Amino acid sequence: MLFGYEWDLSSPLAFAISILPILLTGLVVTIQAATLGFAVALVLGLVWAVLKAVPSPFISWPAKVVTEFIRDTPLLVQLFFLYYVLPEYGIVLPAFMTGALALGIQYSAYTAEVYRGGLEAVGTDQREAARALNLSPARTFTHIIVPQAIPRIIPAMGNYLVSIMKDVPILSVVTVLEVLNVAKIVGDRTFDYLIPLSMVGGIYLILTLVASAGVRLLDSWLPKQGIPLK
Amino acid sequence: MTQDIIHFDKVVKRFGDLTVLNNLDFSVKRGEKVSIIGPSGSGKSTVLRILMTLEGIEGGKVTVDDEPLWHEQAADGTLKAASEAHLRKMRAKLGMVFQHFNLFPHMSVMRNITEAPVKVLGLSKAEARQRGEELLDLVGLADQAQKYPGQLSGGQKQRVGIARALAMRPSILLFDEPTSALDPELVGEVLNVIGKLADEHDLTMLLVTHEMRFAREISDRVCFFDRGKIREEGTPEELFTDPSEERTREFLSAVLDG
Amino acid sequence: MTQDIIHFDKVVKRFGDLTVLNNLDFSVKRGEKVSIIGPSGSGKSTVLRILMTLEGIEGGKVTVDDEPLWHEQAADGTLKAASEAHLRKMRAKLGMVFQHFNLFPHMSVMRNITEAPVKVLGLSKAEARQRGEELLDLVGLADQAQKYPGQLSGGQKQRVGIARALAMRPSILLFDEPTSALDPELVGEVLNVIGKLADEHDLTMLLVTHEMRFAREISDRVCFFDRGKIREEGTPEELFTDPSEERTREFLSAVLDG
Amino acid sequence: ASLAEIQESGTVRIAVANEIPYGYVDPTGEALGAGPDVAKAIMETLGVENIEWVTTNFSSLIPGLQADRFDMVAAEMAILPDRCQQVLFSEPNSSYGEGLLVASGNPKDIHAYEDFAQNPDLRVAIMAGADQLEMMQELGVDEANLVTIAANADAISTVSTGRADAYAATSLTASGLASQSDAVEVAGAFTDPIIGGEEVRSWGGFTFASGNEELRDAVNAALADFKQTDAWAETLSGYGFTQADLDGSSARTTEELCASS
Amino acid sequence: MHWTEYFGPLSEGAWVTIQLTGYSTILGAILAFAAGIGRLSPNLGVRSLAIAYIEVFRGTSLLVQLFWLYFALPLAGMAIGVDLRLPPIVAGVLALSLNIGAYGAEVVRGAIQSVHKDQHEAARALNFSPRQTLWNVTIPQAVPEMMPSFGNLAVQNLKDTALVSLISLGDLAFRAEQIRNFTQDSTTIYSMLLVTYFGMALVLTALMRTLEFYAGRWRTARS
Ligand SMILES: Nc1ncnc2c1ncn2[C@@H]1O[C@H](COP(=O)(O)OP(=O)(O)OP(=O)(O)O)[C@@H](O)[C@H]1O
Ligand SMILES: Nc1ncnc2c1ncn2[C@@H]1O[C@H](COP(=O)(O)OP(=O)(O)OP(=O)(O)O)[C@@H](O)[C@H]1O
Ligand SMILES: [Mg+2]
Ligand SMILES: [Mg+2]
Repeated sequence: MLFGYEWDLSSPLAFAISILPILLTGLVVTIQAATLGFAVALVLGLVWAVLKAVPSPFISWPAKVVTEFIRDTPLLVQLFFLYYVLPEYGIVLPAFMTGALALGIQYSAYTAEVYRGGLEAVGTDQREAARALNLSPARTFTHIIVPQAIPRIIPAMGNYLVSIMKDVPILSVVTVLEVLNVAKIVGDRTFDYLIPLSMVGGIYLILTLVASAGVRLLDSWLPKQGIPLK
Repeated sequence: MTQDIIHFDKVVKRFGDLTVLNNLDFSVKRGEKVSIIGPSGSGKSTVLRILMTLEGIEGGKVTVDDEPLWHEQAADGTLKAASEAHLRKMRAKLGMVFQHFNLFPHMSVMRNITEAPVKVLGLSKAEARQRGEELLDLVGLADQAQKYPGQLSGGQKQRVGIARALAMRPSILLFDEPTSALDPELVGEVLNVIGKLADEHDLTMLLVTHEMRFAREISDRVCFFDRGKIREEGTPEELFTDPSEERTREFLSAVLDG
Repeated sequence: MTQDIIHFDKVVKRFGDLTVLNNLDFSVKRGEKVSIIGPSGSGKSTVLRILMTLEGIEGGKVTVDDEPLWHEQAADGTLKAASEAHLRKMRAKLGMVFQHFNLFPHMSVMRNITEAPVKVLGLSKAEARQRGEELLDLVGLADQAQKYPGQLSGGQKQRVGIARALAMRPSILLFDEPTSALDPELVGEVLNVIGKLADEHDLTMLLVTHEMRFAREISDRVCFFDRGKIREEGTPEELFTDPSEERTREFLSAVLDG
Repeated sequence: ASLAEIQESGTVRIAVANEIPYGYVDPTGEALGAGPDVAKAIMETLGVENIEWVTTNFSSLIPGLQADRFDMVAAEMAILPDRCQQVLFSEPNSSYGEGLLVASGNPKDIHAYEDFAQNPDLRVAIMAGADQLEMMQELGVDEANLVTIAANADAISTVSTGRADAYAATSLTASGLASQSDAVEVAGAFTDPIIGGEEVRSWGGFTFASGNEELRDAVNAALADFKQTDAWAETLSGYGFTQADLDGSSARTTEELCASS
Repeated sequence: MHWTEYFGPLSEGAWVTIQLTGYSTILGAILAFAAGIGRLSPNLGVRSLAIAYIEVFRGTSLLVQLFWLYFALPLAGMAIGVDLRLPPIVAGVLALSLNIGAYGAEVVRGAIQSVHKDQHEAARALNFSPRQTLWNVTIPQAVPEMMPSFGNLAVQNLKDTALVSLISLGDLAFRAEQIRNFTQDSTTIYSMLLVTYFGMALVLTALMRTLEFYAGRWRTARS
C-alpha cells in the first residue's frame, strides 16, 4: 500500500493498472517541481543576463564565471550542495523547495543565454532608429526591444521547460516523491521493478512528446516579427 | 546667429586604427539641400551618423544651430563632453531616414509614426494621430495606416520611414542612401516624395545618395567625399558637367556608366 | 550507330504544375559544340540537368550514344524506368561544369580532381595524380594543386571545376553558365580554357551561356530556347546576324545592349 | 556464483549498505561491521582468500543479489517473510532492537514509534527498503508523514534540520549515528514498538540469491561453528551489540522467522 | 579525517568519472552517427528505427533510463530467459551513451542536412555512389559543423556521469558520498566536488575546441 492505494499482484496487467494512480500522484509532484524550477530559472536567468550585459567588467565578469560554473557542474552535486550545506548555515528548506531551487539555478545559466540571444537578435538598426527618434533608453528597451525579442525567447524557453521535466527524477535522491521515486519505492516493496519503471518511461515519453508538440504549436502561432502592443 | 545650421570644424573620427574622418571641415546653410556623393567607405554615412548622435567624435567640434553637438558648456565656461540630456535636446532638431528603413516591425504604420511624438514630444494621442494622417497623406499612404511594416513593399516602407522622421518636426532631415535597398522599379516613388519635400518645405536636407540624376535635380550643392575629406564641392552643374579634380571625374565616369 | 550522340525525343519535364519542357525535340552530333541561349527560366539548365541525370523526365525519351538514358530494356524487350546501375553507366559518358563551381571545399585542388577517378573509375592514386597534373597544366593551375578551394579566386575555382569534369574522361561536356558567377575581370581566363578545349579536343560540348560573343566564336550551332522549346537554331552567323524569329531578335537586342 | 565456482576462483563478492555498525566500508576501502567481520572469518574457513566488497544502497541489496551483482550480502539484513520469498537467508548472525534518532534535546519529546501514529504533526524518516516501513504501517502511521531517505548517512542532516522529527532505525544504527554528530541524540526512555502483541526484535543474517542453497548451507555450517567461539562474541560486542542481543540471536531459527505472520 | 585526506579517494573516483565520460562520449558519438544517418536513410525500416531510438531516449529522463537498465532490464531478461544482468559499469556507460547518442543524432542530422545540395549534385555528376557521397563528401563537410554542439554534449555527458553514483558505481560523486557518510563534512566535500567537476569541464571544453580546430582546418584556409 502506498498513498492509500493497494496494488494487485495477480497479473502483470492488473499490477500495472493498480499502480497507475500511485504513479500519477508522483507525476503531479514532478510537474509541480518542474513548474516551480522553471519559474526560478526564468527570473534568475534574467538577473544573470542583465548582470552579464552590464558594461562594468567588475560586475559582468563575475556573473560570467558564476554562470559558467553553474553550467559546467552536475545538477546532482548542486542539489546535494544545497540540501546538505545550506542547513549548516541555518537555511533549511524542505526537500521539494531545495529541489526546485536546484533545478532553477542549473537552468538559469541556460535561460540567461536565451535572453541574451533573444535581445541581441533585435538588431542595432532598431536601437538606432529609436535613438534617432529620441525615445528614452528605458522605453526603447521595453517597447522596441522586448516585444521583438519575446517571440524568439518563448519557444527556446519552452524547450528548457521540457528539459527541466526530464531532470526532476534527480530530486528523488533528496526524498522528493516524484514519479521515479514512487516507482522505485513500489519496486522496493514488490521486488518488481520492470513494470513500474517501464511505466515511468512511458509516462515520460507521452509527457515530453505532448509538451514538445505544444512548444512547436506555440512557435507557429507566435508572430514572427514581434508581439504587437495592444 | 550665423547662416550655417550645421558646422563641422576639424572633426576627427576613428574606428580603432582606422581614421575615417580626418580634420573634416564642412557646413550646411539653413534651408539648404546638400547631396553627398563618393565611393564606398569614404565616410559619407559616418557624417550623418555623427550628426544623428549615433557615433561620437574623437576630435574637433560639430555645431548644430550654433550650439555644440557633442560638447556642452560647463559651469566654468569650458567645453566638456555632452551629457545625455544635452544630446536629447540636440537630437530633437534632427530626423533621419535609414537605408534599411529600420521601421519597428511590431507596430502598425500609424504607431510607427505616432509613438515618438506621443512619448517624446508629449503630444496627445489624438494630435499625434492627426499629424500622422497628414504625413501619410503627404507620402501617399493614407490608406495603409493600419498595416504592419511586414505587409508593405520596400518603397512603401521607406515612405513610412520618411513620415516617421517628419513626425518629430525636425529642422534638419538626414537621408542615408534612402533608395539603395529598393528594387529598381520602387526607387521612383521614394524619390518623388523626397523631391516634393525639397520643393515645398524649408527643411534643411542632407542626402547621401548614389542616384546622380536625382542629386542633380534637387540639390543646391553637391559634395564629393573621398577618404574622409571633401574633395570637391559646388552646384550640381559645376560638379557634374565640369569637375575640376581628376578623382571626381573618375568617380563620376564610373557611376554614370554603371 | 547514328550521327547523333544526344537525342531528345518529345521530352516533357514538369515541376509540379509548371511544365518546363513541353515535347522538346533536340539533338547534338558527335563532336559538335552547341551553345544554348535564351531568357531566364526558359529551361536551359533543365536540359543539361536531365542529361546529367540530376532531374528525371515525365515523358518522351532521351538517348545518349544510342542508348536510352532514363529508361532501359527490360527482359521482355519493353522499356522500363532506368535502374541506378544503368544511370551510373550512362553518367560515365558525361561531365558537367557548374555555374557555382560546386568544388568540394574540404579537399585540396588535387584531391578534387583525383577523388572520383580513384573511387569511381578505380584508377591507382599515382595514375590519377599524373592525370590530375596534366589537367591542371591544361587549365593553367599547375602550381595550385595543394591549395583548398577557399584559397582560390572565382576564375581559378571554375578552371578547377573544368579539370575535375575532364578527369573522368567524359565524351560529352556540359557547361551551365560557367562564367556568370564570376567578377567581370575573371571571365576571360575561364573562356580561354573552354575555347582551348573546343579547338583541341573532339569532345562534344553543350554550353548554356549569356556570353554572346563567346558563343559565336566557339559554337558550331546556337539554339535559342524560349519557354521550353527551341524557337530557332542555326550557325552563329545565321542566328546572330539574321534571326528569322521576332522573339529571337528581341532577346538578342536586349542582351547585346546590356 | 555457486560455492564451487567461488572456491575455484578464490574470490567472493559481498555487498554492504554502508550502515554502521552492521556493514560499512571506510574511506580506505576496508570493510568493517558485524556482518563483514563475521563474513571474513567464515570465508577463511571456506578457503576463499579474496573478498571483493561492494557498497550499494540498502534498497539495492535484494535486486543486486537477483541480478548477480554480488554473491552474498553481509548487511545484517532483517530476516522477514516477504524477503524470504525473494532471497535465501542464513541462520541469524545477530539480533537487535529498535531505536530512534532525534535532534539534540529531543525537542518533540518522542519516545516510541507509536508516537507517530498518535500525533499526526510528527514526521518520521525511514530508509528506503528498510523494514521500519512495515512497522510504521502496522502501527497506522500516516504515509504523508514518512520521509524516505536513501542512506543512513542522510539521517543526521534530515533530523538535525527538522526535515523529519526523528529517524526510525535499529538501536545500533541510531546510537552509531548519534556518536557522529552533536546535533542529534538517541531518544531516551525508548520503548520498543509492539506489533502483533510482541515486542519487535529483528534477526539479521547473510543473504544469498535464491537457488544458491549450497553457498548458504556452507555459510550456515561455518557460522554455527564460529558462533560458538569467543571471537564471535567479541566482534559483535565490539560494535555495540549488548549481551541481550547476543543471546537473542540464537532464540529463533530462520525457518521460524520466514514462516511467521 | 582532515580534508587533505579526501584527495586520495576523490582522485580514484575522478579517474572512474574520466573513464566513464571517455567511453560514453565515444560510444555516444558512434550511436549519434548511426542514428543521425539512419534518420535520413531512404529505407523506411531503418528510418523508423532511428526515429524511435531518438524519440525514446530524448523523450525520457536519463535517470529513468539508468534505473531501467540497472533494475528493470535484468527482470525483463529473466522473463524471456536471457541473462541481461549488466554490471554497473556497463549499465552506466550504456545509459549515458544511449542518451547522449540520441541528442547527438539530431546534431548529426542537422549538420548533414546543412551541406548544400550543390555538393550532392557535383558528387552525382562525378558518378559517386550514394555511399561514397555520404562518406567522402557530406560527412567530412558536416563534421566541423557538428563540433561546437558536440562540445556542449560532451560537457553535458560529463555532468551526467554523476548520476551513475546512484547505481553504486564508484565515480567521483559516489566517493564523495562515501566520505560524507563518514565525516558528515558536507561543505568541504561538496565544494571540492563542484570545483573538480568544473575543472574537468574546462579541460574537456579545451579538448573539444582543439578537435574542432583540426576538424575544420580547411574552412579556415582562406587566401
Ligand atoms: N562601427 C564601425 N566599426 C569599424 N569600422 C567602421 C564602423 N562603421 C564604419 N566603419 C568604417 O568606416 C569607413 C567609412 O564608413 P561609412 O559607412 O561612413 O562609409 P560610406 O561612405 O557610407 O560607404 P558606403 O557607400 O559603402 O555606405 C569604412 O571603411 C567602414 O568600414
Ligand atoms: N527544382 C525545381 N522546382 C521547381 N521549379 C523549378 C526547379 N528547377 C527549375 N524550376 C523552374 O523551371 C523553369 C526553368 O528553369 P531553368 O533553371 O531550366 O531555367 P534557365 O533557362 O536555366 O534559367 P536561368 O537563365 O535563370 O538559369 C524555371 O521557371 C524554374 O523556376
Ligand atoms: Mg554608407
Ligand atoms: Mg539556368
